[in-house]
Amino acid sequence: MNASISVLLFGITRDITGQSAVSVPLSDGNRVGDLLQRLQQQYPRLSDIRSLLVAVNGEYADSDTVINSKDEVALIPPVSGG
Amino acid sequence: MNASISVLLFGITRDITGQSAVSVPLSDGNRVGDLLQRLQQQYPRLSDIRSLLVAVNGEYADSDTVINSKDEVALIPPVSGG
Amino acid sequence: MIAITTDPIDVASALKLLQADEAGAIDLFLGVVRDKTQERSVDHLEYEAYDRMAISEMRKIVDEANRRWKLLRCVVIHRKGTLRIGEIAVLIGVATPHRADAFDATRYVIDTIKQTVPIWKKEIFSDGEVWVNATP
Amino acid sequence: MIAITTDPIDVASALKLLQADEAGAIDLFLGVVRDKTQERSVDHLEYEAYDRMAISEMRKIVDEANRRWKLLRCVVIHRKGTLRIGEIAVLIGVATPHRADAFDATRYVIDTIKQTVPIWKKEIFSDGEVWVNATP
Repeated sequence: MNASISVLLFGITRDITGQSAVSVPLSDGNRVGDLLQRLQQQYPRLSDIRSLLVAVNGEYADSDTVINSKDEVALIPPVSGG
Repeated sequence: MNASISVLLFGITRDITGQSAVSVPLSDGNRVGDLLQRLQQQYPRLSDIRSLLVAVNGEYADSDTVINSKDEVALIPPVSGG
Repeated sequence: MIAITTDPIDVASALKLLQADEAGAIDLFLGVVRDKTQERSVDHLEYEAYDRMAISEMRKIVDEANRRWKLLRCVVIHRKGTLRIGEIAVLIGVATPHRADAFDATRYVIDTIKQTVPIWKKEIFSDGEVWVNATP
Repeated sequence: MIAITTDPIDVASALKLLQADEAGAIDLFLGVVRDKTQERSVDHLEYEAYDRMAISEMRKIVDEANRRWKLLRCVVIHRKGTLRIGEIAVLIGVATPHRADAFDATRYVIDTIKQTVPIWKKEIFSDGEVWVNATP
């Protein structure tokens, strides 16, 4: 079964894509690393960012983390709060 | 020539002497160390204090500092501001 | 108390939240929008947050500070939206019995916020704009 | 601004004095009267100062902090007289471009005030009183 997942975008990633969320096709068993690769193919300028992390359900996730279709997924470019 | 000098007292030294200033006989060439000795003879309980410094004209003074009759002299028991 | 807000940060209210009879020391850190970055004149800043995650990451930081220093009170308020020069972007307040703990905890909280909390700022200059830290 | 006052310390006014366009960080330390010392319940405190010398010693401390860290603004206000639990005895405020300097300078100022400035406090308990630090 193929589904797709909506990825929340913030900061420079929102500027690069021109959107605050993008839909990414997702296969069963896809991992954070796969998602990042797919997004970087779709938006090559994401590779200009100093580092790019992924949060799954509001927690920083390893590239090994499996993503399920109900997860809330977000791209986290380098933070600069404070 | 003999004169006397008024010594300002604060904190525990004011409580021990019961006064906010005491007059101490002062000879020409008397030093801070002489003053302290004289005061401790007059008020033995001053020796109970952890440490006793002397300020001359608003500055911490060595025991060698010569006191003149026009100087503003104060006893400085251990500070505890803040 | 941990919050993200679009309203100006009110130091007096934060101070009230920090009061405790056992408190001998309160340290209050304010991160303020300054007029220059690397000699470029800043017009204003735009802050953006992934609110849900920012709150939970700030909660983790405060919990860890509590474990290390046993705080009596801790307030963290981060603002988002448009901020002008002189406005407060972040307030950290810590109350402890003794002062060393208040300083150490406040510093730990602000240092760690800057490393892990998903909040982003864009500096807007007269001739351009940049997401801080985003590119090498 | 350096002051000794018998009035309650007003944090909001101090904060106004700390504002500067180049300021990115403000650290504000408040020393507060707490309800206990070594498990003895404090009723209130009496602070006394050798005003003239206390001001000049605080001035020396602020000058040295300025030499070490290049402060944009610095406010030191010490209260004297009768202070109840929860009241602010001392406020140190420092504004700098970057936060490490604000923390370091604030801590230096309060640590040094406690060592050299001729101000004394007496703790009044329900069953006695003691000049803090005065006797071994």
